[in-house]
Amino acid sequence: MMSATMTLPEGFADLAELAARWARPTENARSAIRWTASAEDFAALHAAMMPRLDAVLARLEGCPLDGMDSAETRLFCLAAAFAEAAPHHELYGGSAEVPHSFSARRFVPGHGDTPSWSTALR
Amino acid sequence: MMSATMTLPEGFADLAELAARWARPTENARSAIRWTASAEDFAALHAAMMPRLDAVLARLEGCPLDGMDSAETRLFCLAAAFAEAAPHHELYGGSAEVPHSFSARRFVPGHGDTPSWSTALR
Amino acid sequence: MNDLGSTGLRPGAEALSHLGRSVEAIRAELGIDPVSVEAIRDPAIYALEREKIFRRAWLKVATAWEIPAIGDYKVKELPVADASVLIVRGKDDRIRAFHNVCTHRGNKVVPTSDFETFGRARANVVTCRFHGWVFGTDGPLRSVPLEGSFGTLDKACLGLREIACESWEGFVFINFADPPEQSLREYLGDFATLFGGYPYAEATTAFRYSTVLECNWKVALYAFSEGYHVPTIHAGSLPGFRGIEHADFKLIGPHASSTIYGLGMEAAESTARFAGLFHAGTDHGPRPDLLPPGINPTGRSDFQFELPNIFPNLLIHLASGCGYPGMAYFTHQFWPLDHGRTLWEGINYFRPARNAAERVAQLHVNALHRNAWLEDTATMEDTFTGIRSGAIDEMQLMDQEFLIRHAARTLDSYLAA
Amino acid sequence: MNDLGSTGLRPGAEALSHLGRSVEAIRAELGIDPVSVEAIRDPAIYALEREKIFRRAWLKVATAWEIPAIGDYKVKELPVADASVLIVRGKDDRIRAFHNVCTHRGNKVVPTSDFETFGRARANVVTCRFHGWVFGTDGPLRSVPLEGSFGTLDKACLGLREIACESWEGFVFINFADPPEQSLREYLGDFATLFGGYPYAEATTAFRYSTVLECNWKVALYAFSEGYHVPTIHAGSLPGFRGIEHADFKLIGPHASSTIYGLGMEAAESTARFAGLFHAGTDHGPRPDLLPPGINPTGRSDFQFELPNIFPNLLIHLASGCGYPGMAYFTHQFWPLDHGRTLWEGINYFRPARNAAERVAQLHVNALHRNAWLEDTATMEDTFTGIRSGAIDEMQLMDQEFLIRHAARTLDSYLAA
Repeated sequence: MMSATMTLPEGFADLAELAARWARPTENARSAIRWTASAEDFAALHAAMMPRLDAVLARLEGCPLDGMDSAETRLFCLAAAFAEAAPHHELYGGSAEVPHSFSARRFVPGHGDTPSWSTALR
Repeated sequence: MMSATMTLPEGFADLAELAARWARPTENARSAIRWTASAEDFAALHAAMMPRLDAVLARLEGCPLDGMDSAETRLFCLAAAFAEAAPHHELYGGSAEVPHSFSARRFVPGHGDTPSWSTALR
Repeated sequence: MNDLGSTGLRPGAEALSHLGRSVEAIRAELGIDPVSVEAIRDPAIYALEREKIFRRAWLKVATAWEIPAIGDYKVKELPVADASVLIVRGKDDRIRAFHNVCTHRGNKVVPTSDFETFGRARANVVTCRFHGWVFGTDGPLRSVPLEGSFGTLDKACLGLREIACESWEGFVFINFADPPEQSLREYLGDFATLFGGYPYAEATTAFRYSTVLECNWKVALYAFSEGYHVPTIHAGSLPGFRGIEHADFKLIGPHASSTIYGLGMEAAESTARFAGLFHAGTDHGPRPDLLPPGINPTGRSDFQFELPNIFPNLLIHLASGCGYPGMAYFTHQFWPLDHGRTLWEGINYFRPARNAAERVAQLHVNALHRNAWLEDTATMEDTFTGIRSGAIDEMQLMDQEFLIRHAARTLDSYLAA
Repeated sequence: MNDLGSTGLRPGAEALSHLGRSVEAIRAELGIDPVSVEAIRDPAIYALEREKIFRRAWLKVATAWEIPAIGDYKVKELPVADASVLIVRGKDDRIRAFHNVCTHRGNKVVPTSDFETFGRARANVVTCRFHGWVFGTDGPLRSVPLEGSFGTLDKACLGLREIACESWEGFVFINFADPPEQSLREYLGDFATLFGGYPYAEATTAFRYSTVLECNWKVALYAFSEGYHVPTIHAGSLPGFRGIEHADFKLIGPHASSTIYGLGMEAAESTARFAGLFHAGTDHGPRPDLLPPGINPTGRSDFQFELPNIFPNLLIHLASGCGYPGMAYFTHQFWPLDHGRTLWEGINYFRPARNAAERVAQLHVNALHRNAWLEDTATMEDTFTGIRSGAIDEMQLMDQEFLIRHAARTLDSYLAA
C-alpha cells in the first residue's frame, strides 16, 4: 500500500515532503525513523504540523479506521508519526531518546508490525 | 582470489550479474547471502540458471577440483550457490528459511570457511 | 483522606470500608522496620518461589478478548513453571488451558518461538507437527497416524493435559495445582468486589510492550508498586506531575490496593490538542462514574488511577479515562525467567477508536506512556546489581511503598507454608 | 517383510537371520507399554549415566581418514566425562588416545576452543605451552625444561595418560574404563558383522554440522531413531516421501537396527538434474551390491538406508547411494554437555568428487539433507520443555519407534549394573 501512492487528500499537498520523510504504517517503522532524527528534524516536524493539526484531525475524524483510501491512510500515517514524535520536541529537548531511560530498542511492541489503523489490536 | 577476477569462462558472460550477486567460495559466505534473499531473488536465480544448468555442469565436468582457473572457480561458486538456493524456490515457497525449522544460524558447519572446491573436506 | 469510613461516600462504598487502612493502621499492621533484600538476592529462594508460589497461586495468562472467536488460541511460555501453556476457546465457547505438550513423546503441539503466540485452530483441532497426532480444542486425542502400529494405546487417556482455568471479568487465570486449593473467586476474595463491574471487556484496543530485564522479578514488580518515584523518575515524560498523592491504602488478603490522586501533568501543546479530542465525548473522556464504588469512594475530582498489587505478579491500573487521556486501564505482569531474569509485560487498554483521528490521539497517549515505562525500567537492572553486590542488606520503605512491604510479607507467608 | 528368514536371501544373509525380529517378536520381547520419561527428566539419572554409561561404554570419537597422515591429531572435548581427549596417529601409524593433559600440573597440552580441533604434530611430538614439556605422539614424556631443577622426577612414569582406543572399519572408539570390560569387537558383537565390509573409508568427503541443543541428549537421539515422523516433519524438504516403510527390525545386544524402504522423494527439477549426474556412473550411483548381506537381505529395489542405534550415542545411516543421491552414509552423535544441553554432530559422507560438477551436485544433496536436519532439530527443545513441564510421565511408542524402546531398556540395564 505504501508504495502504491504518495498522494495526500486534497488540501494537504503542503505536507507531502514531511510525509515522505515520516509517514510509515507501523510503530516499528516509525520508531526506526524517529531514532535517527535530530533535534532540528523534530523541530521542523513540529513547526510544520502543529498549525495544521486541527485540520488534519478534523479530516481524519471523518474517516472510519477500516475504510480509508490510500491518500487518507497516508495522512493518518503522517499524523501518527507526529503523535509519537511530538514529545521529543516538547519534552525531551530534541533528543531521539527519552532522557535517563531504558533502551527503547529493547522494548518489543507486540503490535510493532501491525498497521496502526488496524481494528484488531487486542 | 575472488576479488582478483570477476570473469567467467567463455560462453558464460550472460551469468556475470548473477555471479556478482551470488558466487562466493564458502558455505558460510553463501548462507549469509541466501538468508537475505527474497522470493523474487530466488525465482530470478532459478529462472536464469535452470536453462543453463546442463551447460554449466558440462563445463565443470571437465574441471578437476584442484586445477580450476579463476574464471572456472567463479562459475563453480555460482553453481554452488544455485545448488544450495534452488530448494528455496522449488520447495520452500521462496522463503529464505526452511519452513518450520530450527534456526539455520545455530547450525555450525565444520567446513563453513573452507573453499567448497577443497579436496580436503574430511 | 485514607479513612474510607468518612462521610460523603459513593453508594456501595461502605460495603468495602473494612479494606481501608489509615497510615497509622498500615504502620501498625505491616511494621515500619526495613525489609530484608535476601528474598531478592538468594537464588535458593527463587527455587522455593517456583514451587510454592507459581505452582500454587492463580496466574493471569490471557484475556477473553484476545481470543474472541471459537478456535482462537494463545500459547504462553512460562519458564517459571517449566511450562508452555495453550489457552484455547473451544467449540462450546469455553476457554480452557492445556499443557502445550503432545502426549505421544512430549513435543510442543503448537510450535512457538516467542513468549506469546496467537493463532486459530482450524476445524477445532490442533495437530502436532512431529508425527501428526490430532487433538480437539477441548482436549481429547482425536486421531493418531498408524494407530494400529501401537501395541497398546489408550486414546481415551491421552488427551491434552488440562490445567485449571477460570475467568474473572474477562481476565483468564490458570493454576498449576491439581486441584487448586481455592477457586479463582475465593482466591481474589474482596479484590474481585473492589475491582468488579468495570467494563474491562469494552476496552479491547491494546498496545502491548514487553522486554527481558536482567533482574529478579520482584525488583521490577516493586518498582511499579509505588508512586514515590513519580516526581523524580518521570520528570521528563510527566513534567509538572507534582501534586501527586498516593492514598486510600487497602489490604485485601494476599492482595492490596491504593489510589493515585493528583492534578495530572502539565500537558504539552500537542497533548492538550489530542486530549481535547477525547474529552469532547463520553466514549473516551473521564468516566469516574464507571469506577466501582470502593474506588475513589468520596468521588474526588482529582482521581488519577487505582494501583493494586494482585498476588503474585499482576497490576491493573484502573483509570477510566481520568489519568492518561483516553486510557481505560493498563496492566503489568512480571514473569520470572530465572532468578535474575524477568519478562515484563505492559499493556495499555483503550476503548475502540470511532474514527482515524481518535486512533491518532491514542497513539500519542500510548507513546507518552510507553516513554514513562522506559523511564521506569531504567532503574531495575541497576537496582538488582546493587542488591547482589552485598552493599545493602535491607530496603528502607516509606508509607507510599506499603504495597512492597505487603507483597514481601505475603511472599514470606507462602514460602513458609 | 520383517522376517529375515524368508526365502530369496542374498548370499551370506542367513548367517545373521537370528538378529531379525517380526513386529510380533519385537512386541513380545520389548513390550508394548508406554515408557517412562523419568530418565530424560531427572538430573540425578544424568549423573548416573555419566558414570555407568559414558565411562564404561565404547564411544566413537574419530575416523581414521580424519587423521590420515602420521602426526595428524584430533582433540575432542567430552564434558560428559570431564575430559579433553587427544587422538593421534603415531610414527608407527597406530592411532592412540590420551588425556589431553600435561602430567606436570594439568594444563591442556593442545589448547582448544572448539568441541573438535584438528592439527598435525611436528616431529611427532606435542609440546605443552605452559612450561614446554614435550611428549611423543605415542605417549612418553620426552623432555622437560630445567629438568635438573626438579628434586625428583620419574619421567618414565610421566607420559600422557592413555585411554583405551580401538578401531572398527576405520571408526575410532575410546573407552574410559581401565581396563575396559570387553574389547571393541566384543562390544560391537554381531553389529560389527552386520555392518562390516562396506568401504566406509572410501567415502572421505565429509560435510559436518553441529549445534548445541537445549535438551537432554536422549531427546535428540530418540528423535533421530525412528521413521514415523518423516511424512509430517519432512513435508517441506522431502515432499512426496510417503511410501516410507520402516522395517527389518533387528536386535543386537545393546545395539539394534532397522531399514528404511520407500520410493524416495519426488525430486524437484534441480535435484533431478544433479541426481542424474551421480546416477550416470558407478562411483556415486546406487550400489546396493556393496551393502553387507544382512542389510536389505532380499535385495529390494526400494531400499533407502539402514538405520541402526549403536549404544550409547552413535547412528550410522548406511545408504550406499540408494537414499539421498550420491550419499554413501551419514552419521549422528549426541554428546551430553549437561543434563539439559547436548552437542549434536551430523556428518554426510560422499565418495570424492572426480570433477567440479560432481562437487556441485554433492553441495546440492548436502544442502537438502542439512535442511531436513533443520526440520528434525526443530522439535527437540520443545520436546524437552514438554517433558520437564510434568504434563506427561510416559512416552507412547509404536512399532517403528522400537529403537527408542530398546535404547531405553539398554540404558536402564546399564544404570542397574
